[in-house]
Amino acid sequence: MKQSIIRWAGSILASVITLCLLSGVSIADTIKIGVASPYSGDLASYGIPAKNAAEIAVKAINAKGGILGKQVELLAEDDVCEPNTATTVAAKLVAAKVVAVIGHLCSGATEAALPTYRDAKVIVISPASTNPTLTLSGKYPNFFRTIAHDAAQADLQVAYALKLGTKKAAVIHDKGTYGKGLASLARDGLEKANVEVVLFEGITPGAVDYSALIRKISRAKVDTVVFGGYHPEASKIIKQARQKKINANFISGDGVKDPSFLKVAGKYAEKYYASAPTDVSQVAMAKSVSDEYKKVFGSDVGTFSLQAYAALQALAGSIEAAGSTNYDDVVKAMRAKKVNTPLGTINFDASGDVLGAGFAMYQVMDGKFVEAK
Amino acid sequence: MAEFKKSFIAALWFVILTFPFVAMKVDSFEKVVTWRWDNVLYMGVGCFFFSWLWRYLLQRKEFSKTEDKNKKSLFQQTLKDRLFSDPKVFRPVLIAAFCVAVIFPFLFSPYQTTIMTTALIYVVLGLGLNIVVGLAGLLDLGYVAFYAVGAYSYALFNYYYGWGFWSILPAGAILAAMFGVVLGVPVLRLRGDYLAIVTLGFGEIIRLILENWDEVTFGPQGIPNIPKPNFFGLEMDFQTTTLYMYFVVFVMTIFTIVVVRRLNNSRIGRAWIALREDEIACQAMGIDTTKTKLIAFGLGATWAGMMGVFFAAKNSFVNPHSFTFIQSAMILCIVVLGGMGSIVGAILAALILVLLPEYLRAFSEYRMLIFGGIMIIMMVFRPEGLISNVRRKYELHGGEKN
Amino acid sequence: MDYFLELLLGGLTRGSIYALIALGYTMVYGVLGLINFAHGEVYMIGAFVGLIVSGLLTVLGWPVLAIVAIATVCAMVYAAAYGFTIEKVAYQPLRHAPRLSPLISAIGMSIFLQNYVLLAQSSDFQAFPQLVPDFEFLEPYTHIILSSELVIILAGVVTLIVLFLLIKFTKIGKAMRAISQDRQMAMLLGVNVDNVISATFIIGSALAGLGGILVASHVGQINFYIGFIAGLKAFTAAVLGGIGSIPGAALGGLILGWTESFATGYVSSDYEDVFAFGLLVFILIFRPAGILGKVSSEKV
Amino acid sequence: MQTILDVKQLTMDFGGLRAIDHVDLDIKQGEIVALIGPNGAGKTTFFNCITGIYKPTGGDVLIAPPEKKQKRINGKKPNQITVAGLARTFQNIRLFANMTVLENVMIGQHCRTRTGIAGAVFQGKKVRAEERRVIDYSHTLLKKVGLDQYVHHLAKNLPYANQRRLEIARALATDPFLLLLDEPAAGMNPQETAELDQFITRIRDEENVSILLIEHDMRLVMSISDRIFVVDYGKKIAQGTPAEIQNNKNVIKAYLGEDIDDA
Amino acid sequence: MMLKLNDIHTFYGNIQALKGVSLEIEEGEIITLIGSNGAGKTTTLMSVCGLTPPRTGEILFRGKQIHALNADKIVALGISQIPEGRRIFPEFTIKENLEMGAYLRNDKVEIRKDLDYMFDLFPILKERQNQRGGSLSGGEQQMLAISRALMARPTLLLLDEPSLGLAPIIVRQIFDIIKKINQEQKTTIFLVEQNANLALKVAHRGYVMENGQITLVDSASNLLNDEAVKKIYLGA
Repeated sequence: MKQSIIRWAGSILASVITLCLLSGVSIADTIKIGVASPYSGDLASYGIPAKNAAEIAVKAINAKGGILGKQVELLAEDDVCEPNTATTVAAKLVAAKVVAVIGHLCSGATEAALPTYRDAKVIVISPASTNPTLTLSGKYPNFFRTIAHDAAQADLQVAYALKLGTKKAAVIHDKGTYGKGLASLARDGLEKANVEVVLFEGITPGAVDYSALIRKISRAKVDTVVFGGYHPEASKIIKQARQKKINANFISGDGVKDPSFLKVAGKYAEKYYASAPTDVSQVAMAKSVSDEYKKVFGSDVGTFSLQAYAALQALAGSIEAAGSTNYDDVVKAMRAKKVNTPLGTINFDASGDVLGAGFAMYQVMDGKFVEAK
Repeated sequence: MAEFKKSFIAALWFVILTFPFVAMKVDSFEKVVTWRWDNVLYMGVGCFFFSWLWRYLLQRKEFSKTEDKNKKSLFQQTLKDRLFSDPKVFRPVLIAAFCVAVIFPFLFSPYQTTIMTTALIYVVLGLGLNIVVGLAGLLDLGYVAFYAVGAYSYALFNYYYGWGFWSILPAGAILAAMFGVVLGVPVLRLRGDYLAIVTLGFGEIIRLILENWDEVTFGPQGIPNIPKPNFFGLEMDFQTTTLYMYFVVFVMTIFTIVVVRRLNNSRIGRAWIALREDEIACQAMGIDTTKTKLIAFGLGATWAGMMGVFFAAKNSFVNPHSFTFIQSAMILCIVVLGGMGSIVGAILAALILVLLPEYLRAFSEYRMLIFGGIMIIMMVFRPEGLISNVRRKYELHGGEKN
Repeated sequence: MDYFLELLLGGLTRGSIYALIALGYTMVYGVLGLINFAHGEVYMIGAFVGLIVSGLLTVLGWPVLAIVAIATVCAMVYAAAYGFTIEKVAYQPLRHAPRLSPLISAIGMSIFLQNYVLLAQSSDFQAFPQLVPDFEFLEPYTHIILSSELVIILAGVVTLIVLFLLIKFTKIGKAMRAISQDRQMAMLLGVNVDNVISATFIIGSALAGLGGILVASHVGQINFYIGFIAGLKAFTAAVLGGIGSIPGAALGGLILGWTESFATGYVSSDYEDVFAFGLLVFILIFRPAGILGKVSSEKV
Repeated sequence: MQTILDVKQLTMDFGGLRAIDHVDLDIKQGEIVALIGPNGAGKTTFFNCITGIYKPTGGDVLIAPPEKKQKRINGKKPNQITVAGLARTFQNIRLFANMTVLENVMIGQHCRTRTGIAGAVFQGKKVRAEERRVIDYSHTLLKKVGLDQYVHHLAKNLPYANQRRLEIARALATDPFLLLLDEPAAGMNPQETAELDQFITRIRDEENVSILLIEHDMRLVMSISDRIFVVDYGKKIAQGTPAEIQNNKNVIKAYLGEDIDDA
Repeated sequence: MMLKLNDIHTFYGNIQALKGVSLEIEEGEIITLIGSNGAGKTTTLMSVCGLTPPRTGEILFRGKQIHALNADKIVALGISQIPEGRRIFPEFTIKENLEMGAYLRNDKVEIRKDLDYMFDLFPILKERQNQRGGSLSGGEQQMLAISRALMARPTLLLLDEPSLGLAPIIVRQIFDIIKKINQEQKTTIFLVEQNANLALKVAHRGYVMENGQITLVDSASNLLNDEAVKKIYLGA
C-alpha cells in the first residue's frame, strides 16, 4: 500500500514536470492571446460561450493569414470566477508570455487579476466586466472593455423608468457583483429623480422559488421593478410575477437580454424591458458570427459571445495598426484605431471604455427583443 | 470469462444510466432533439474497461489487507516508522524538502510560484483545521468563515485606517480567534453531525453579512487595491513580488508546522486527542472539555485568520465570493485525505488538492470531472487517508532508575 | 391577513420541496449514519431526465397527459437508479472506513455529477416545459396559489403519508428502522443489510427525482447547478427536524420554508438565509438533536 | 477514621421515574466499600450522580479529602469532581483507544499540570521539566500495575484484562483520594478475578486511596469489601459487613438467590 | 452432525482472531465454549453467523457448506444468535422486537402462535409488550433477546455470554430457561460463557479456547473435574 502511494506520487510528479516543461516550450512565432473566464462552477454558462466565440474569431483571423503574418494561438484558462483562481490564471498567462488577455468575466476576478497583468504589461480586454471603477479609477492603463460600464446602463434604465411615468419603484438584485452594482446605481438614479424606491432587496440565485418576494412586490403596488442580475433569475421572477397578476413594468440590464430568457420565460417575458449593448443582430458581421457559432457549437451565441469576438478583433486590428506587439504601441493603437467588429466600429477612450458601442433599451414584443421607442 | 461478463453488465448498466444525458440533447421549445450516438459508444467502451480496472483494484485492496500483516513486520512497518520517527532518516528528508522549497521559485516560472503560494496557503489552512477536526474531533464545515474574517480585517482596517500588512497579521489572527471562541461557546456542546451543520450555518451567515452590509464591506463589489506587504519600502516588479509573497507564506508555513507539531505533542494536544477518542472519559480524567474545545476552535480559527490576511494581500482584492461553502469542503478534504491528525498527511493532501486541478488544466473542461472522480477513488482505495497519524513515543529514561 | 396567508402558502410550497428532498437525506442518515452530500445532485438528475424525456415525447407528438406521466415516472426511476449506483460506487466500499471518509467521497461524487451533466448537457439554463396545466378552478385565486404550487404541496403530503405507512408497517420499513438502531443485530436476525440500504437509496432518490421534476416544472428552467442550493437547504431542513426522523424532515422542511418566506415578507430577502441558518443554530442550541430528533444520551 | 465521602438522602429522577430514592452511603478513609444490587437497581446511576455525569435531583454529596474541610459537590461538573479528588473507571472500558498506553496515563495527569498554549509552543525549561515529570510518574505507575512492557502499544491492542488495569492506572494518575470502580471484574475469568482482588487491595494500601466499587462477582465482593451496601429499585435495602449481607433475608430474596455458589 | 467447523481462520482487518478452530455439535446437544476474554469465543460465533466470515477453512451445517453465505442466508437455514449484550432494539416496542425475530418468516398464523408461546414463557414480556425495548432492565432484556431469537424457530441457537452483567438470581433463571428450551423444543444450543461453572453444569460437552485455538475438548462433567480448568476457569 505504502509503496503504491509512493509510486503514485512519483507518477504525478513526473507528469507535473512534463507539463511544466511542455508549458515552457512554445511554438515560435505565434501571437499568444489568453482567454480567461469560468468554465466550471455556477457561472460556466457565461464563460463557455465567451471562450467559444473567441475561438471562432481566432479561426477566422488565422484563416486570413493571422496578425502581422503570424498565427494566433489561444490559451483558454478557467478562472471559476474566483479572485484567487483568477490571480493564478493571470500568473500562468503572464508566464506563457501572452500579448493580451480576453477576460475575465466577473468584475471580481478581473479586479483581482488586473494588477498582475499591469505589472507584466499585458493588455486585458474584458467582454463582460461592467463595474465602473475598473476603468474610472484610472489604476489600470492596460484595461479595456468592449461593453459599456454599468453607470451608463443605469442612467438609461432610470431615464426609461421616468419615461414610463414611474412614481414608486422596487429595485431587486441578485446579490452578485454585477447585479447589485447595477441595481445600486439605478436606485441612486431613481432617488435623485424623486422616485420613491420602496424596496431594495437581494434574492439568492438558485433558490427554489421567489414567491415571498413576489408577494412583497405585489403588496407594495409599485409602477416599476428594476432587477439587477442575470436572466435565469429574471425569468423566474417575471414568470411568477405575471402569474400572480403583477402588472408593473420590469426593467433589467444586459444580463437579461439573452435568447434563453425568451425561451425560458416564454409568454411571460412579454413587455419586459432590458437595456443592452446596441442590437447588432441585423448587422451583417454579427449575423455571420452567430451563424458560424451555431454551426460549430450547435447552440445560439451566449450573452457575452459577441463582445468576446469583438474584443479579439479590436485587439487584432490594433496590433496590425501598431505594426508590432509592443505593449505601448498596441495600447496607443487601441485608443486611436477604429476597428470594424460585430458590435459596430469601435475604439476605446482614455480610461479604456468602449466608444461606438453604446446601450439601448429593448423590450420583448411577440417573443423577440425589439428596440423600445 | 466471468470477469468479462461482469464488466459487460457494468458497462451496459452505465450506458443505460447515462443514455438520456450523453445521447440526447433536447430543446423542448424549438422541438429539436439532437442525437449523439457516438457518445454512447465511448461511454460503453470506457465503462467496460473502467469497471474491469475498478474490480481489479478492489480485489487488490482486499488482498493487501491479508498480506499486510505478514509484510508489515518485516519491511513496511519499518520503512514507515523510520521515515517518521527515526531522526536519521527523517532529518535529511526534512532538510531536502526544505531546500527544494527554498530554491523552488528560482527554478520555476512565476506561475509555478503563484500556485505553490496558493498551495502553501492551503497547507496552513489544512493544518489549522487539522487541529479542530483531526485532533479534537470536532467536525467543522464553516472553517472558511474565519478565513473571511482574516481577509476582511486586513481589507477593512487598511481601507478605513490605513493599517499595514504586518500590523494586521497578528490582529487578524487574534480577531479570528475571538470569533472562533465567541461562536464556539453556544455550539460546542453539540455532537458530530449537528456541530457540522451549525458551523456550516455560521460560515454562511458570515458570508451573507459580508454580502449584505454594503455600508461597511461594500457588499459583493468587494474591496480592491489592497496593498501587498512592503519590504522596507522597496518598489518591486511582478516577478519580485511573486517571489516575495512566496517566501512570506513559506515562513508562515514553517512557523505553523513548528507550532502545530509542538502543540500536538504537548499536554494540550494530548487532551484534544483524548477528547476525540472519548469525550466522557476525557471529562472524567479532570479535563475541562468545554475549555479544551474552545482552545481547539480558537486556535484553528487563528490560522485561518492569519491566512485570510495573507490571502487578501496576495490577491489585493477580497469579495464574499471567495468564502463559500465549497472552500470549507476543500479544506476539510485536505484534512481527511491527508489522514486525520497527521501533519505530513495534511501537507501532502493540500499539495495534491491544489496542484491537481492546476495541472489538470491540460484537460480543460474535464478538469473538475476528473477532480471529483479522483476524490472518490482516493477515498475508496485509501479511506484512512494518505498517512495515518503515528503517536509519538516518549523517551523514558527517568523510570528506569527505580 | 391576505398577505399573511399568501406568505404562509408560499412558505408551504417551498417547505414541501425542501421536505421532499430532505426525506432522502434523513432516510440515508437513518440507516447509514451518513450525510449523502450527492443527494442534491440526484434531484438535479431527476429534473434533467424529466426535461429530456418530456422534450423527446413532445417532439414525437405524444398527448400531454402521457408526457406528464411518463416524464415523472422516468425522472423517478432514473433518480433511483443513480441513487442506487452512487451508493454502490462511492459508499459501499467505505462501509468500514473512518466516519469522515464517506463524507469526502460524497463531496467528490457531487462535484463529479455536476460536471458530468455540465459536459453532457451544456452549462446553459434550459427552459423546462410547464408540465402541470393551469387548473381552471384555481383561476380566481392565482394571486394566492398557482396550480403548480398546489401540486407540489399535494405531492409532498401524499409522499409523506405513503412513506410514513411504508416505514411503519411494511417489512422493509421495519428492517430500515432496525438497521438504524443496530445494524449487526439486524443482520443476525436475517435482514440483508445491503439490500435494505439499496432500497433506502432507491426510495430516497426517487423522491428527490420527483421533487426535481416538480420544481423544474414550477420554476421553468434548470441547469447542472440547481442541486447544490436545494440540497444544502434540504439538508438543513433535515437536521432542523432531527436527522433520521421522517416526520422530522417534513417538519424541518416546512419550518425552514416558512422562516424564509416570512423573513422575506416581513423583513428583507437580503437576510432570508441568515434567518434560516440563524433559526437552525437557535433551535439546535435548545434541542441539540433537532425538533423531533431523539437526544441519544450515551450510556455510561 | 475520618469519613471522606458522605452521601445523604441522594435522589435522582428521570422524568417520572425515580432511579435513586433517598440513599445514604458513607466511606471512611482507607475502606473498600462495595455497592451491589440487581440490574437496573440504580448502581451505575448512583455512580454517575457522585461523579457529576448526572445532576442529582435531591440530597447531598459531601466529600472530605484528607486534611481538608468537608465540601458539597453535587451539581459540579465531572472534571471538577475529578480535580477535587474522585476518580472513576467505567463499566464498558473507555480508554483512549488510539493513544499509547503511556499517553493514556499521562492524560490522567492533565488536571495536575499547568502547561498552557504558550508554554507548549515555546517549550521553556519549566514546561520541559513538567513534561519529564509527567512521563516519569506515568511510567512508574505503569510499572506498579504491571503494564510497563506495553508502554508504547496502542491502548486498543491490549488484552482485555490489561485494559481494565490500564483504566485503573489512568484513574490513579489523577491523584485521587477515592477511587470508584464500576464492575472491574466484568468479563474476567476466575483466575484474573483473583488477581484483581489482590491488585485492588494493594492499590488501596500503596496509593493510599479508598475504594468504592460496583460488582456482580460475589466472590470478589465478599473477599475484599470492608462494608457492603445493597440497593434494589433505587432504595437501600441493606448495609453491613460481608458476613451480615450474606445472611440478610432481604438481600437473598432480591439479589443473591438461595444458592450463591454458582454465581 | 449438526454443525461442524473445520480448521477456520478468521481475521479482523489485520489481526488474526481464530487460528484454526475445529469443533462439532450433534443434534440436540448443548455444548459450551469457555475461555478468557479475547480468546476468540465471540469471533467463533460471528464466523458461524457469517458476520466475520472465515478467510480459510470450512463451516458445515448439516453437511452443507455455509461459510461463504451471507448472514441472512445463514439465519434462513435455522441458525440464530443471541449476541453478547442482548442488543435489544431500544426504539422498538417489545412486540416489535419479537416480530423482528420472525423477520424471515411469512406464516402469519404460526408467528402469532409463537408470540403467544413466548408470552407464556415470559409473562413479564406480555405485560409490557407495548413498552419500548430500551426501558427494560438487564434481566428482562435477556429474556426478550432469547425469545426474539426463538421467534425465528431456529434449530441451532448460539448464545453469547447470557449471564454477563446480571444479578445472580437472574442468571439462574436464564440458565433454567436455556435447559428448558433444549429439552422442550429440541433446539441444539451452542453456549459461549464466561461463567464456566454454570455453563458446564447445563452443557453436555465443552470446549476450552485460548488465543484463538481450541485447547481442550471433553464432556462437561470431565471438564468440571479437570485440574487445569478448575484452576483457571472455575476459580477453585
